[in-house]
Amino acid sequence: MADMTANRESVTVTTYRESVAEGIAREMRRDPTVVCLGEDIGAAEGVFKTTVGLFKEFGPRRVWDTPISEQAIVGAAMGAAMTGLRPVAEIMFSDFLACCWDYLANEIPKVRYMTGGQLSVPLVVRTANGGGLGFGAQHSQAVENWAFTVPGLKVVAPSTPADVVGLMASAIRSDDPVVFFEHKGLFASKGPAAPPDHVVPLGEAAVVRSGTDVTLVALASTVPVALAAAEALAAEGVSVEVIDLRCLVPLDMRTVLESVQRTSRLVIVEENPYQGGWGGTVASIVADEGFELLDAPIRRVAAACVPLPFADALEDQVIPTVSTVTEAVRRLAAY
Amino acid sequence: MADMTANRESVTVTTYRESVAEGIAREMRRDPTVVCLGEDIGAAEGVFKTTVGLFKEFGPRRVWDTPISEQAIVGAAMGAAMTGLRPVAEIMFSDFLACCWDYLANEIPKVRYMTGGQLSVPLVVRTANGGGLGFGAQHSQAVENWAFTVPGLKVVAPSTPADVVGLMASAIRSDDPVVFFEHKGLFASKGPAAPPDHVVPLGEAAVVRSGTDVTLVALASTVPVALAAAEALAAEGVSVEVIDLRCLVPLDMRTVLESVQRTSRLVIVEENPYQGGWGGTVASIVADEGFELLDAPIRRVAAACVPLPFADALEDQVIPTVSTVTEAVRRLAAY
Amino acid sequence: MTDLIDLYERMAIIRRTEKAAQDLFLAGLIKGTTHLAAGHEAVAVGANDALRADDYVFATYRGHHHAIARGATPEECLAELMSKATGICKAKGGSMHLTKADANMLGSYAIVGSHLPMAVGAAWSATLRGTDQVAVAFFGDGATNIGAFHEALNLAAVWRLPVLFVCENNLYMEYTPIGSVTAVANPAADRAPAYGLPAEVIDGNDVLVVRDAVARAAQRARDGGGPTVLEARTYRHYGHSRTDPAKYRPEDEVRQWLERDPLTLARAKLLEQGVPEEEIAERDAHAERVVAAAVDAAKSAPDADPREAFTDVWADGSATWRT
Amino acid sequence: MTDLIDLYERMAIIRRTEKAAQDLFLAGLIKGTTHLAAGHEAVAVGANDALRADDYVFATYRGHHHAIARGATPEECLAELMSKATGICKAKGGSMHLTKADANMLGSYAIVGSHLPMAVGAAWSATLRGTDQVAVAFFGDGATNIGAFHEALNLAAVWRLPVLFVCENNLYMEYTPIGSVTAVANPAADRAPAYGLPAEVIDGNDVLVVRDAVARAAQRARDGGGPTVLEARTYRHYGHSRTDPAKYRPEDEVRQWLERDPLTLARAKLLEQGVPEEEIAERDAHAERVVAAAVDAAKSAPDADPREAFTDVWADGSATWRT
Ligand SMILES: Cc1ncc(C[n+]2csc(CCOP(=O)(O)OP(=O)(O)O)c2C)c(N)n1
Ligand SMILES: Cc1ncc(C[n+]2csc(CCOP(=O)(O)OP(=O)(O)O)c2C)c(N)n1
Ligand SMILES: [Mg+2]
Ligand SMILES: [Mg+2]
Repeated sequence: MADMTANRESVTVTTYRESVAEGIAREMRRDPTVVCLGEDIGAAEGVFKTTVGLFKEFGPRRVWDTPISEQAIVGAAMGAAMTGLRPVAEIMFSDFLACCWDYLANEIPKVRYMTGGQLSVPLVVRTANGGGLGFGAQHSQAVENWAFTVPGLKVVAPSTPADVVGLMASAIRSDDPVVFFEHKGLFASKGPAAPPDHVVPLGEAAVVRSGTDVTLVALASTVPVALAAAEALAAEGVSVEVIDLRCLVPLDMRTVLESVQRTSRLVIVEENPYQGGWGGTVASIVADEGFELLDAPIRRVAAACVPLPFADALEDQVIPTVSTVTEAVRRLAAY
Repeated sequence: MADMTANRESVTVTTYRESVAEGIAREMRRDPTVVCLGEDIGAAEGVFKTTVGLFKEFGPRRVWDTPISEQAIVGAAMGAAMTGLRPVAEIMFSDFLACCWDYLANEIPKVRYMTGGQLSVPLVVRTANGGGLGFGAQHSQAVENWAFTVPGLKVVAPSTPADVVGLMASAIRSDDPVVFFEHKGLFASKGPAAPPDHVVPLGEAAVVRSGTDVTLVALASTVPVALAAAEALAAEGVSVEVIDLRCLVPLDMRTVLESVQRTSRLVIVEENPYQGGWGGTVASIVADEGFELLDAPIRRVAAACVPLPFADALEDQVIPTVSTVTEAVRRLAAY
Repeated sequence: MTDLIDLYERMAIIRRTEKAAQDLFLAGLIKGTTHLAAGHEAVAVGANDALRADDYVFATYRGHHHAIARGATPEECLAELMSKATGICKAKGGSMHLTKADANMLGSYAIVGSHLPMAVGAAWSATLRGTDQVAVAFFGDGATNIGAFHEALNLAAVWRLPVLFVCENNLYMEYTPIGSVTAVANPAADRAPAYGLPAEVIDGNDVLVVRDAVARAAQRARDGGGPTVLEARTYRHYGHSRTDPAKYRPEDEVRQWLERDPLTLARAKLLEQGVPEEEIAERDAHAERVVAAAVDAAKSAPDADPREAFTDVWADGSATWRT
Repeated sequence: MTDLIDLYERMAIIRRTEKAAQDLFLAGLIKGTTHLAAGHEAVAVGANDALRADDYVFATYRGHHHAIARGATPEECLAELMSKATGICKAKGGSMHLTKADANMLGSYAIVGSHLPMAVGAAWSATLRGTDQVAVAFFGDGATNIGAFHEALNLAAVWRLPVLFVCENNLYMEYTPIGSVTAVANPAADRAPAYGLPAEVIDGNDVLVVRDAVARAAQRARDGGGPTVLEARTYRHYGHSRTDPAKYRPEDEVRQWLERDPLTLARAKLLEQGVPEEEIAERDAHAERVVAAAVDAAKSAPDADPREAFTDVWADGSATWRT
């Protein structure tokens, strides 16, 4: 009973990548109306191998390979969602959301509202998001903010394998449309596997490290960056609380504001360019509702406002790193 | 000489709508490489009558009617811009930018960068933006924020007839791509006509009313709303400074910060939904760089986070009005 | 199969609803915009009569006729246009988004072409659920030049889905003749071979012709024969939208098409069939009464409740996006 | 018109550049991804030989062959892939975006189909400027199912522009056989009639066949005859990208296509023409030397300057977005 080591070892470790397929598979097992569609997701098991095993287990009536037709993929998913299915559509790289943006911006999020509640669109659009892999300007963007500008979409961006499974469960079960951002840079990362029936509700941020001096708000790929920075700063005597937002919509501002109440200092870490980033919205809410809690300026560490360059050495200049985050927090703690 | 009345009368008054066509025509006259394309812009002179006279004056080799093919319109404009023309492409309603979003998000703003500076794309994409006319969820959005999330686009949104002409001149002459938002709700509004050779540089905000108590930052349709609120508040003894940003990129934060230095209080008025709005970015910069200037929370008066409803009575609930802005400023002034 | 006289009556009701909408718009009682379908009635009524109640219909911003053909009442449609609480979409949609989900009329979409992939998805869903429902997308000639058209037809063909693509070719995209912006003469039908699909150009003003063509295509779809493209030639009686006087259309063309008014054609056939004039007149009078009553009811209905602005974003009815 | 032996040499240089890229990738000297065009050389080299220096070329992420055919050196291409300061795009583009603007090779685009409308625009621009330049878009079979393809072909046809749509049909979109996701047998050529355009399916591995077909199409375009669709059947020798072993392709198919390697075909024709083996071998050796030197030069070139991350956003060279 007291053998902690044994207990610790019994926690299975898995990858973020495998958790995507696992999360989808669990829902496909429990609900026959869940179907998948996308480019090369079937026999080929996905270019990122995030649909491994699905075609084999569920066959061609549940897992559909499509042409290169992003509008047809998401548009068909919408039509299917209105008529009794729960489609999970893959858009291979999140940059390609631009090729079916009409569905994400104008159709899916609005149809319930503009029909006075007559129609529901319970679907998930999953997509590989973000940079850090040297894929260049058109295959590396963190585009959660495109979705964040559009009321009516739930926006999910997990940072750990277990959260991938737990949030996928909530996303697929949701009667609201969900855009599910899987981070390319995290696919190979490891963590404890999700327990059976693991469900993480949409809209609940996680305090992934407690601290008292500065609150660090992060999302997806910036969570491990923030945690590494926090670790480095702990050695310097700066106590950093790290919040993993997990979702942009619903946005869990309560957790952020409660943390700022404790720390009085806020740094937001975004992978996306500073201009138009979600951190602006978070900052503006804190600068309004949390103004009196603040003892220092709010800082945003975001990507430079440039397209993403190919070369690693250049990409590193653009996207926040552990050292830029550490430095920003250090300076703010000293304010 | 001292007859001010006569002077005042000699200022020609024109509409925002007419100024669009006037602004384009002036540039077409001075530069033969400026060409227009879009749906129903030629003989029909545009569904908003913003291209009146162009087809007649410049003929079918300069003003081109297109099929309903937003991708082809903007994509062709891009190809033409790379090869010696200065195309001015119309996307009829800004909501339809979603149908060619790949070009605005992934192609046009990135091609110079990703080719190491080999290619230039001097084009303007003009579009009728915004709500207030009862056009419903798919024809009423203020979508500047979509463009604002993408580095590499200049983003212009004028509020007066003279600015339309002056900013159009800069936009068309710019060697950088510009998205030019013409506000549907302002088309019928009137103001002094632009003088000859009127050019307003991109990225210079205008202080359109001076004040000492509160800074009100506005854009396009929210500028007259802000001015009306300022007028109402003046009667109550609250002195409001109103800044018309005119552009989101380049973003003139210097003017905003200088104003906040004087007033110590900031309210931002956006037509778009609160989530993901440009006001978040403005607020976050002020909450960082202008933190010590602030004597009160930063407030954003933005649209509710819902799709736009059809009925006027509902739309009025969603979009900021003079009374909601007045109330927000009044409360902040009393903070 | 419904008697022609009943189809006639339905068309007459749509026609009068459109006339009422125009009058109410000009009287300032309808805000925003309208895209009237007067002239297109035979497409909606003929097609609907060939479909089953459980089939799916998707329409455009010019969709009043499809909503009414599927069973929406003129009253709930006009109430919607007049921003009334009793509007079919609670006055949140307006003219461009009439929807009657409980009759499987799954919406009117105002981004040209956007609903074609949706119809493909509904057909896919029907197949996966093992029903033999079909899905129908109605769209304009102008929609054939947008990317979504291409993607939808290819996917539907590859997956051999039970979906009908019905083009209402009224010769114009807004103010521009479709021929001047389209590379082929029949914008929908001439594209069908690019997807290996069968196509037919039909008289969209003859309600029986439309019904027959749709019935055949629907049967083929139910039998697993895949999609069909139908191009129904028709003409709108009003301008493109609102107060457009449609001056860009040659007088001769307008005259010729008005002579082929779907109601006129149906009436002629009825007389041919020996239906007495009085019976037709009675149907016209009935349509008149229905729509007059609808106008009255819509006028006296309560205005939309401003609080409705903040409902129906999410499945739980709320609009809450943050804590 | 260039001698076949010279075309052969160009193809040989491309082939070896691709081989070098693969080796460098496997050695960890190239980051990100690559999409090699080995097997497609005849399309690029044949087409380029039929075009003028002032014509415009647009390519995809699988575009090394087009860059080199247009005059980019293997060295500047490999340097780009290796993140070197001497890279053709200053290491800001990478493999997917090779561009040689001063040779009117106006870029490689990584969003499938996106460059087709751009080529239409370049052709439109040529017409408006009164030149007789043509624009060519090269794209894959998979690109024929995306909306931009449809919009581009229709607009080009309606405006009768001097643009060539050249499909490199290598039978696969990534890992999926094109036939399983496309409604017609020849994904590009069978769609041309939907735009009233002429089309031809050609042997994309025979450099002379490609040259002839492109020459004819370019001449028609210059003469005001409008666009042409060419579908060049070819095959890629490597997997889709990076380390894809392309296991999804039947062995037999691979073998048959490797026998039809464009270099093998050209070599056979040269021998037929009486060109001595030694001369061909000398060309091979030359190609070998050029690419080996390119690899060496690229390897020893300075790394990309991190400060370059903040240039080339705006025309003034800066990245300044706010005051
Ligand atoms: C993507 C998109 N582009 C442009 C428009 C503006 N628009 C609305 S209706 C219309 C013409 C449509 O013509 P057609 O498809 O023939 O239908 P019709 O109106 O004739 O019934 C246009 C261009 C739109 N709603 N959506
Ligand atoms: C819009 C878009 N969707 C998907 C992709 C991912 N993708 C890259 S290449 C490719 C296959 C393209 O096949 P094809 O057009 O035949 O060209 P090939 O790679 O065979 O040369 C896909 C699906 C993309 N880059 N862009
Ligand atoms: Mg039409
Ligand atoms: Mg291919």
